[in-house]
Amino acid sequence: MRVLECPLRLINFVGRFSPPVFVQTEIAAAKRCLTRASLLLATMFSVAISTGCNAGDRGLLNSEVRRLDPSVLAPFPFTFSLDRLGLFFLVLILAVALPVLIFSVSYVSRHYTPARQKWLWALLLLFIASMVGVVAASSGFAFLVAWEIMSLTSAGLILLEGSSGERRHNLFIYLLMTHAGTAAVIASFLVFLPHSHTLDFTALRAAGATLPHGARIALFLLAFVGFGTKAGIIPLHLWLPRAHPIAPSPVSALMSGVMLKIAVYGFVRFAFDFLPGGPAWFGYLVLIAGAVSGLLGVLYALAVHDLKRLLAYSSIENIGIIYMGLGAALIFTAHDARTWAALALAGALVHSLNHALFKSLLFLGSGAIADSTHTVDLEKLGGLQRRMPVTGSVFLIGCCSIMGLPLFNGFIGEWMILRSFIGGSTLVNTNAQLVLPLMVGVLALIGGLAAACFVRVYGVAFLGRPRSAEAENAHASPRAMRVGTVMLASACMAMGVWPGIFLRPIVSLAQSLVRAADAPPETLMISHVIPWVAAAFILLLGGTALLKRVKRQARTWACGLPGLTSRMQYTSNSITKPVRFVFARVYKADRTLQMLPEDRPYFPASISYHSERTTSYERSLYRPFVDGVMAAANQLRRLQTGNIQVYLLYIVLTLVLLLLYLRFAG
Amino acid sequence: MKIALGILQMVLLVMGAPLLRGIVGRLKALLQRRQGASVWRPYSDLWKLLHKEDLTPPSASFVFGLAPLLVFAASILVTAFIPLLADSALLGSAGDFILMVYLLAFGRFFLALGGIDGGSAFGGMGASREVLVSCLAEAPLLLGLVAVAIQSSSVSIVGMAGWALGQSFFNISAVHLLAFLALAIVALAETGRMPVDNPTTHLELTMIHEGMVLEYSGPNLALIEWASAIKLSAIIGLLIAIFAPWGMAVASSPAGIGLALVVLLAKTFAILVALAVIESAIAKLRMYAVPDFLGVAAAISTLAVILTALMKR
Amino acid sequence: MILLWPLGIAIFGAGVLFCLANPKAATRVALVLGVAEAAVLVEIAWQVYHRGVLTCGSYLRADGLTAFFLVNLALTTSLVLIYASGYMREAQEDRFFSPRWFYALVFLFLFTMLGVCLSSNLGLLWIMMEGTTLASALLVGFYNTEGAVEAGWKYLVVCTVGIAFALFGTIVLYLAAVRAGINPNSALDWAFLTDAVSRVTLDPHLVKLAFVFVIVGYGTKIGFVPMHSWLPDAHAEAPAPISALLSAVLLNCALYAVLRYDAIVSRVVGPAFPHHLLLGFGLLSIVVAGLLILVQRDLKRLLAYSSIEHLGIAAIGIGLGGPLGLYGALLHTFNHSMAKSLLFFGAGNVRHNCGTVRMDRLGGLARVLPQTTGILAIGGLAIVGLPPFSLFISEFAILSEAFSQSRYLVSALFLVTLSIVFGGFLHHFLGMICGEPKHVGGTARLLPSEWIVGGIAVACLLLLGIHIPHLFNSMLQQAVAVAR
Amino acid sequence: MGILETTAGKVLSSYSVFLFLTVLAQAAVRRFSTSVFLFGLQSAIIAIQVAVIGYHEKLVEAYIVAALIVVLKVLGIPYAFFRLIEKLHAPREVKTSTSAAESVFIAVGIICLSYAAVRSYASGVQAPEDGLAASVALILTGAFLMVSRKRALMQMIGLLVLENGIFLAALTTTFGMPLVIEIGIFFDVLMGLFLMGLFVFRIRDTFDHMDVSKLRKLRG
Repeated sequence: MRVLECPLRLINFVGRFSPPVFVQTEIAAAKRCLTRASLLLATMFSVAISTGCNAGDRGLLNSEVRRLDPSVLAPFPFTFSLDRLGLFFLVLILAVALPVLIFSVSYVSRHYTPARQKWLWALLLLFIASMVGVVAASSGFAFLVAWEIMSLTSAGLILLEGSSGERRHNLFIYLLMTHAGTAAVIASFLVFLPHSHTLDFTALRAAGATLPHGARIALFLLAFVGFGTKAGIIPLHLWLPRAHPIAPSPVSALMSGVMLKIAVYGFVRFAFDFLPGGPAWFGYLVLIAGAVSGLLGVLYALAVHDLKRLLAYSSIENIGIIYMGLGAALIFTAHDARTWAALALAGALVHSLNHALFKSLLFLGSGAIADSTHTVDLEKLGGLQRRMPVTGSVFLIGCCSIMGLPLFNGFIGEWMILRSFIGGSTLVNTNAQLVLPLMVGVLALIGGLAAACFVRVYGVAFLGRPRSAEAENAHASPRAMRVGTVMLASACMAMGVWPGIFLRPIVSLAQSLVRAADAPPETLMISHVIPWVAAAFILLLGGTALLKRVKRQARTWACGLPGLTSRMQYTSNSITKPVRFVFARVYKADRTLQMLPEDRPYFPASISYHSERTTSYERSLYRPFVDGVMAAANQLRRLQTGNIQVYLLYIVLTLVLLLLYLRFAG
Repeated sequence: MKIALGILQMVLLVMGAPLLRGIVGRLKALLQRRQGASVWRPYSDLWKLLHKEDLTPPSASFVFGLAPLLVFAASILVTAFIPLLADSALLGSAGDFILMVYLLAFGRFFLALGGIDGGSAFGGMGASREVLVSCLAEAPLLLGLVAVAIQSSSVSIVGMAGWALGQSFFNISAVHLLAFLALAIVALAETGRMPVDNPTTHLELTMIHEGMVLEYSGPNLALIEWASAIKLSAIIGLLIAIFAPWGMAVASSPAGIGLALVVLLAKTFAILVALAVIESAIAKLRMYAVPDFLGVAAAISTLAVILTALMKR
Repeated sequence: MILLWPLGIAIFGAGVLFCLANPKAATRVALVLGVAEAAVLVEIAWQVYHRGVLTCGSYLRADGLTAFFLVNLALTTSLVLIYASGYMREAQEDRFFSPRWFYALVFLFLFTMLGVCLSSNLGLLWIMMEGTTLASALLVGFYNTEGAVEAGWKYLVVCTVGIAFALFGTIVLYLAAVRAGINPNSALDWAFLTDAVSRVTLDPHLVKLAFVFVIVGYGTKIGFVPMHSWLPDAHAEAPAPISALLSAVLLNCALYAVLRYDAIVSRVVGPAFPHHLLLGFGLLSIVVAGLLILVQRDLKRLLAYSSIEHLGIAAIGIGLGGPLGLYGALLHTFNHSMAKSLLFFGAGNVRHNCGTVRMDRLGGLARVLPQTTGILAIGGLAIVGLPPFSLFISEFAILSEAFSQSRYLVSALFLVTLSIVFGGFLHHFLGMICGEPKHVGGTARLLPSEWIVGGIAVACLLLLGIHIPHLFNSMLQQAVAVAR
Repeated sequence: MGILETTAGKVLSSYSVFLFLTVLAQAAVRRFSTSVFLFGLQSAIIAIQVAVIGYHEKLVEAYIVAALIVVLKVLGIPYAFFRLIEKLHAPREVKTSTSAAESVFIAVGIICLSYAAVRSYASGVQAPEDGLAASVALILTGAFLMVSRKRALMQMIGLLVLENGIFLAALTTTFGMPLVIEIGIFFDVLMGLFLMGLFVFRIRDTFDHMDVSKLRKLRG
């Protein structure tokens, strides 16, 4: 126990002052402050990891770790404290923030003017501080303040990248939808008020247990919509593929990797911590939403050839997988199968940690590509592996992880969620027994499509011949960028090969959240089998590599014809064309074919083909609402006619109406 | 003792793989009234290729060289999960069939990357078709295995085999029948056999597996060919283990193992005859008809899973 | 006796400034008098904080609620005078457009607003309210343009008709009081009335009728929706300091008058009736103003509609009535006056440098006017109620009150409107601030006066957003206690 | 002394009839000067009413107020209006948005409405019913005049009629408010009129027409 005491005290000390310390660092936001910030982050990260990992089994952290209570400052209770769930997500934030900061040391200095650099550093550190604030908040007010500042600073960072017309429109949609989501989150906090009278988490937790049924349903739906908007669940995802690509790469890495997880943190805090029991249909709602988001997210990722938009869509897919895990956990708690619930929830948490790692790795990789080839359009890349060896191999590790291949960290989360789905069959004569096993098929299909998507991404971007001049003379990325990405890649590999190191604390966290008595047996089993598989794999690789071979270079086979050009290679769209043909109904692309000149169709001077895929949500779900509001606004505008006689008539009419109201209803 | 048995089973599958291919080739030849090559021809091919030189295209990166090694290693690891002679396997544990399926995916992913790295159109074409087949095959494969797992209420392949061993041949459950059909269809797609892909062709329009390996030569090509042969034998072993394990040695005495070996060879030969007949009878499907073919497998496996829930009620 | 001082300074200032022809001298004298005025008002507030109630003769009275509004008045007026000193620097001598006229009318306007806050007699309160309309009518029509004259005329006529109905309401209340046996001389003294109504039973019908006329009358001055039509024209055409004064202080005084009546009426017929009316007008105001904000093309009209919306929020706070609701409402009036004056100063600067406030003709302000963009951005973030600023605190308080009374329709409408307004402001401000500059004007720096004013307003917004000082908090609690 | 009492009673009961006549006339009138004259007549009737009540209730302030009304509203304001018309060369006729017949019908409707309204409140108020009805009628007519008339000057007349109505209501129900308040209200009304006159001049200068309904530049 002794050995644990000193890191714990350090984490308390640092936990107590982390938000204000961040605030200080961001004010003096010159480059020299970065070393202090990353140093601080490094210490916090190592300490948090150490306490996180070996604190698991002894239940050390089940009590409130530390209460920072500057509520004398603000009019409403404004307290911070770090319990186990908070600590897990703090580890997640820091695990991603540290490499991103190191990556952006060279990325920022190469891409922005000094003035913007100062702003970018200030906002970046404030962005991280606000996320730490959200995770560490232990009163509704503190949570909401940190939540809004998180959205604001991320918008500020996007604005720093540039503010032309198209970007402004995307930023506008991002901020508007985030604000609407936050309104739902505020409402979900305040619905507690009649029962808990204060917004402190302990009071909320107590009130949550005794909430009347109606309030419980309203609360859950508000939390689902509020946090779903921020997490990017399908009907509410509109902002995600618009906002992430236009942010600077390190920022989009943080947004995609970590900010989405903060939304997951919020939802877990509400669904499992504040509202312990709930009807089964809560779980089905979350499960279906997750499945739909997963499927459509990856299908849209297949259709896009801008790398950063593609990664944004694949974030929606992974959030869908996480929500499927959470849905299964909710169903199990509803049927009181607590052990399976612990497994599903642990799977979801593991997958969110892994997704944070490999998604930020991929975004940093795309940042490195953008840095050296000034474009992220897959059609223009190719052959980058030979020109950017480190970034290439790191990107390969990222792609393997996101597809959930066994020796990489994506597999662990998916395996646990699949295992919990199979466990669903033990809930005899409930419809969960039927639905959950079928979800195995959906998750497998999502995995397969993700594989299709990322074979194309890595194959087209890094292998084969360069498809454009920029790709031709791409150069290796500078040292700091490489270090950042290698750190993340090694983390992915380590967790993939040796899952035991981080599984135990997460499983015990999940147990404490769903109040399960004993830990699910399988998780420890998987963490024993995979190291053996990895060992066998390396052994086999070593053995076959020893084959003596004579190497010779020869021109690629082009059916005997000379001059194989790079245009003869498959492009990113053509590789996924068969898959998109199978799922054609999802895309509803509207194609326009134009032959010039019109009057002589058979002797066209030029043919232009353009296909535009607007997701149907925008047309069928958002457009009518927005048009309705604007129509109402224009109608109201006509009321302000400018004629004074009409204004006087308004006053007299109001008076008459009120008198009638007084006369008959008063 | 278990480890020794496990290793024996792996050696059997790995070394026996080219032989199976030889037998299928010979059977197809006989069905088509041809002489056909000798059964040991694949071994000599491998031996020849291992001594040829390795050609790498100029644009290739290290992935081109690494891919065959990874594919070969993945295939060998797949065999570690399959109980042949007794209901125990080297790495048999709970939930290992998910691991096995994803290892298969691992092999396919790197094969596709190797193909694209060649830098020619054929590699891309092979990769795009492989991607289509694999992403549609993965769901029915997992669903089929899950149906069997639920029915036999155990989550490891060894457990499933043990359960099936206990059942008598004649009251086999409907779930098992449907799962077998689904897995058979997926096995054809997975190993690249006739209706989905013609293993012996070099016609650009039709080849999937061949398209990806067009650029390889020498030891790399040998490893890839061997790996696909191992995949074929592993999947046949899996089908036998789950759906027809009778004859596996229950007590691990040498005599029992010997008898189990003989029964295994008989069952494998029967499956190879069936495979040869299918390959000679059916023509290759058009590329955009493959999704419907795999759709049938998906429908059957979903039905199997639904049945497990209904029958348990 | 001290209550006479502020009125004296104001009327004396108006007279002196009217005679000062030289603009420079007028500006300096105005500044000095403004500071003196502010000091006296703070002194009054300090004394009320300690002694509870101050009275002077039978017509002037100041209690906790008055003190809070006086502090708001003092702070905003000094901000406006400082800003006006910079704004009026190159005003040429014109029949109506000269610093002499400007400052004289401002001090007259100040005198009438002080009269409203300090008067203890409802009749005198009405006279002073009518005085505010008259004093500010000329100020609204200050520029001699077509729009200014039209806005001035509409402002004068609509407000006078509205106020006339308020007079009728006062008379009906007076009638009810006299009929219930209260001595006619003190029948209009609201202090006497508030505690007399518990002893004597007034006729509920008449009191309800009175409140209806009063809320329509003074509602016109507050700008509740059906009666709001004069407000956008007046604020858009008036010079920036005047629209800041109108928006930040005049609307609050009208709300103060309604608060006084609400206290009396809710003691007679119970709080349900007045609070339902206030809630109804509040909701109507935020919804209609929120929607109209989306389609505005002129920055100052946009800010005017935002004033209507924020006064609607304050009305909702009062309509909800709980301790937190009233606390939020009063805090909201203070925060709103700070944020709105900051935004109007920014708008004034934009009009001065770019010559227009039409948002579709403005673009790329970030490059052309970096400091003004700073002011507009901070003001914009504050006015839509985002956390680091104090409007978030007051809106959060009002929302908590709504939820703890489990009035879900009110809170749902409130939250939806907040989002719509956020979208409107975001769209307009992004259009103005980002993108390529449409004006080739040089990068004008802010005047020292504008720096001071901006600094004070931002400091208030941030300070109250993060931590409400104990003194301010207890003064607010005192005001809430009085208003309940 | 009986005659004085009877005449006071007679006046008290009959003045509202005269007021109704002025309301009808005001609605029907087409020339601006007659409209001003009618306003003067109304104020005179109210002044007499105040004087009679003063005599009836033995209130000294009533006489001061009556004198004030006579000086201001019967003589002062009409004289100011006539001077204003000459200086502004304003067109004499009254432009309205409702024809003469419609206006009269509306005026009759207003009178009936005011009686109905008063009856519903009569129970609470012991004041003579027709007095209160007259004041409500005057208020509604004032509002109607302002809404329907297009000229700025006519709107001022409408406002004055409205003020008269409110003042009459105060008078009939509570025999007048404290003197200071009465004088304050008078002063405000006067200042309001003065400012409106000022604005009429400025409208004349900038728009060189008096038609208020054309002032529609500020919209939306």
